[in-house]
Amino acid sequence: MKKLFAVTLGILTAIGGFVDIGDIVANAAVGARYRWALAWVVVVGIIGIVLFAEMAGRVAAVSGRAVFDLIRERLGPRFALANLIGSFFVNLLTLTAEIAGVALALELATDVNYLLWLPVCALAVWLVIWRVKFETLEDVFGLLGLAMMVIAVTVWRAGPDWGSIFHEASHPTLPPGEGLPTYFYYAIALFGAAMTPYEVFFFSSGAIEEHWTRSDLFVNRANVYIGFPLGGLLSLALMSAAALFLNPVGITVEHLGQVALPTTLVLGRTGLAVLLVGFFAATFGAALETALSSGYTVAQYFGWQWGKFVRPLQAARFHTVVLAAVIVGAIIGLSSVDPIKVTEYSLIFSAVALPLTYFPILVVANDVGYMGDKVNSRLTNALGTVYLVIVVVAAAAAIPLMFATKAGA
Amino acid sequence: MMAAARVMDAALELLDRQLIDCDDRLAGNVDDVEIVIPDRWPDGASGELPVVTALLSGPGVLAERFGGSLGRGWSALHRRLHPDGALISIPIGQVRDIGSAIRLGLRSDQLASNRMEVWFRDHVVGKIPGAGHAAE
Amino acid sequence: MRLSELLDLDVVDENGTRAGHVHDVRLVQDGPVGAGFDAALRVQGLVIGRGAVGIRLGYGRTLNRGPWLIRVLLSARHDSKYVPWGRVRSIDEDGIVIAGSAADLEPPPVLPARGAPS
Amino acid sequence: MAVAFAAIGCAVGCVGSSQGEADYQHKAVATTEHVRSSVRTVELAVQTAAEGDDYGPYLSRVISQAEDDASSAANAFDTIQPPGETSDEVRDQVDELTQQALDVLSKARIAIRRGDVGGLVQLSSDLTAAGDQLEQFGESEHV
Repeated sequence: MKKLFAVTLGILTAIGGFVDIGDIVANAAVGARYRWALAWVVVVGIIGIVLFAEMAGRVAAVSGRAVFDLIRERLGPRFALANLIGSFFVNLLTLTAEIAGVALALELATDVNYLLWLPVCALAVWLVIWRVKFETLEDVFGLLGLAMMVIAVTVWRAGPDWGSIFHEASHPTLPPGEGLPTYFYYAIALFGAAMTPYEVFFFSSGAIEEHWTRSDLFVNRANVYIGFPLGGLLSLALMSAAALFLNPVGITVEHLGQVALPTTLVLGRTGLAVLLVGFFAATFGAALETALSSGYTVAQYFGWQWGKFVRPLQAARFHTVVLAAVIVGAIIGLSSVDPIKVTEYSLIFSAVALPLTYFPILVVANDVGYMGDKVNSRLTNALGTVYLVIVVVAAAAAIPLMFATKAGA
Repeated sequence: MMAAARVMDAALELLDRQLIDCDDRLAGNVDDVEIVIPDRWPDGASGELPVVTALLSGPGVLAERFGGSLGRGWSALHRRLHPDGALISIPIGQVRDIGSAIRLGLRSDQLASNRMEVWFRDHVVGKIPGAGHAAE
Repeated sequence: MRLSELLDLDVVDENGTRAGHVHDVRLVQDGPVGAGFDAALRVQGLVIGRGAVGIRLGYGRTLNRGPWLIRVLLSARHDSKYVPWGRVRSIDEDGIVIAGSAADLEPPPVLPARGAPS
Repeated sequence: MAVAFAAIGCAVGCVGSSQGEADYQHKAVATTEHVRSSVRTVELAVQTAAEGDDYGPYLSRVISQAEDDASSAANAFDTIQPPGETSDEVRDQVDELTQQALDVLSKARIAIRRGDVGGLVQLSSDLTAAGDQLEQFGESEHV
């Protein structure tokens, strides 16, 4: 019974934990611009993150080694250092976007400018990491993140013609006046939103924080196979709400406030209140995950003690990196950069950095020396190889497309 | 019963692996491996094999492995910070198990690679209230 | 000497024919595990070859049967050779000289698959 | 660091100097579509307000952000040098349309800040008209 509870909780937190500022912005922006013509990317992204996170979770549970630890073992210290610098930069960009996202959610609820909220949010993120137990923060923010479900309720209450949505999604066509490069640019942003490297750093390190062993592989599978796809449904709901309400009148999404308009129209002030709680929890949870991930990656590369399972004094270097990342993230956020633009760039750079983490995990998940009889099945390897190609193509195309389309302008 | 001899490849199974101390603390990585070739080799020591005497761990060791200008700069910086040149050498006799991580029979605070940890503990993290308490 | 100094050194045979470079150093441990490894870990020979990426990832040494595509792309297995320590004649910064001809080197014996550590 | 981001942002996003009539035309359409997006956003916000619930500061935020967006899009367009005399006509048209829109957006912002929901709802038809005109411009000039 207790085990069942743990699994349920894990699934719920996976749903709530999947969606972050990147998903919110990218799905709403794409829905408003392309309706359902990019819905297939969400499906491709979800299958990818399921595959990737399941391997990373299994490797962590069986070998007791988290992702970046293995990256250095398999790629050697030089290449792994280049990888670390790249991943750390992308992670910092994402952390900045998430902290700004928390501040933007509070701005909508209070009419106080987000720049005033930003330092408060950064401090709160750090305090929670400093003082709150790993399991507690995962449960609290995961469960609160479920408030985002109100987006799905919005779409359902709007009573759309499901048949024609399905038709549009399965027969994607370019809207008039739109070019193919921009379409693929947004495809990569959406893919980056679903398959973000920090999710895997966090998931695999989290497995070790929670002391997973071989007997927890069931929990791993339940979280990944049920939690992430349901989280993906939330992404599709965000896209659909924008497609139904913002696209017909020609609104392009530039602010978090616009993402909330459909829910406010359909469900009134209660809907808005629940959604703002969802925005807050999803971005705050992701800010915690990215802040911790910056510490995880650096500490795992050098072999330092890391994690919240020991007291901060026993993982001094790890906590120093986390603190520094939060401070730098807050400073970048406080400079006059547009937080929504930071989010979009973080998604593109996530796609660029993805192969660097995906490839080593795919290799180690096949290594009998680490995994014993828990190596990848043939099916996982077949899918894993297909995704290796997808991930590499997306990474190679991301930057050229960014310049060719002036970042989707 | 005599265990069968175990064969392993050093770069694959030792290099860059996580070290874990006797209190289950993470204690750095294997940054290099010390191999001692018999004195009179190759002429007078035909039957004797070289022996692995120690695992090496610490930023100075890692820097030397990097080579190139990055490695040289890093290791020069390291020598300035630690002029005693102490590199951390873990005698092979202190190794308890070689698996996905390498378990040691000693405590991490006996290792020189731990000095930076101590510095950050004393000067940064230790100054923040609540550092010594477990999270709630 | 350090392991990292051996890795990637060029290997030539007595005739001066290039045989590849050092991928790894094969160790044998004949003492019991648990009571410490005192003097029990010895160098048995060198694994040499040409490509370096796949070998570092564990391909070609039975540890990894990995996805077919990666295995084929990296195909480390085919050109890996094993030099028993007894054939090593000299080691310096410029490289390693081995006795006899490179042509008669055999592929490395496959490492036994072990279960995952508990 | 921030400078670096700003540089990336500018390298890929800034409206540069116009090259040729077609390019200018294209930017004119993009500007009106941008402003239209803001007008429609406020229209939806007003529609929500009309239902009478108290949304706290939310609607006021949405409206003032939309106004800011619209005015920065209009300003950015104004800084572009029209390449020839035929472009002057396009420029005048865009100016007139965006100015009209900005007027209504300001009125909406003033009303919501005062808590004057009645006044806000009265702007509804002006907003629709401004949005429609911007939309028509976009359709007529699209090449």
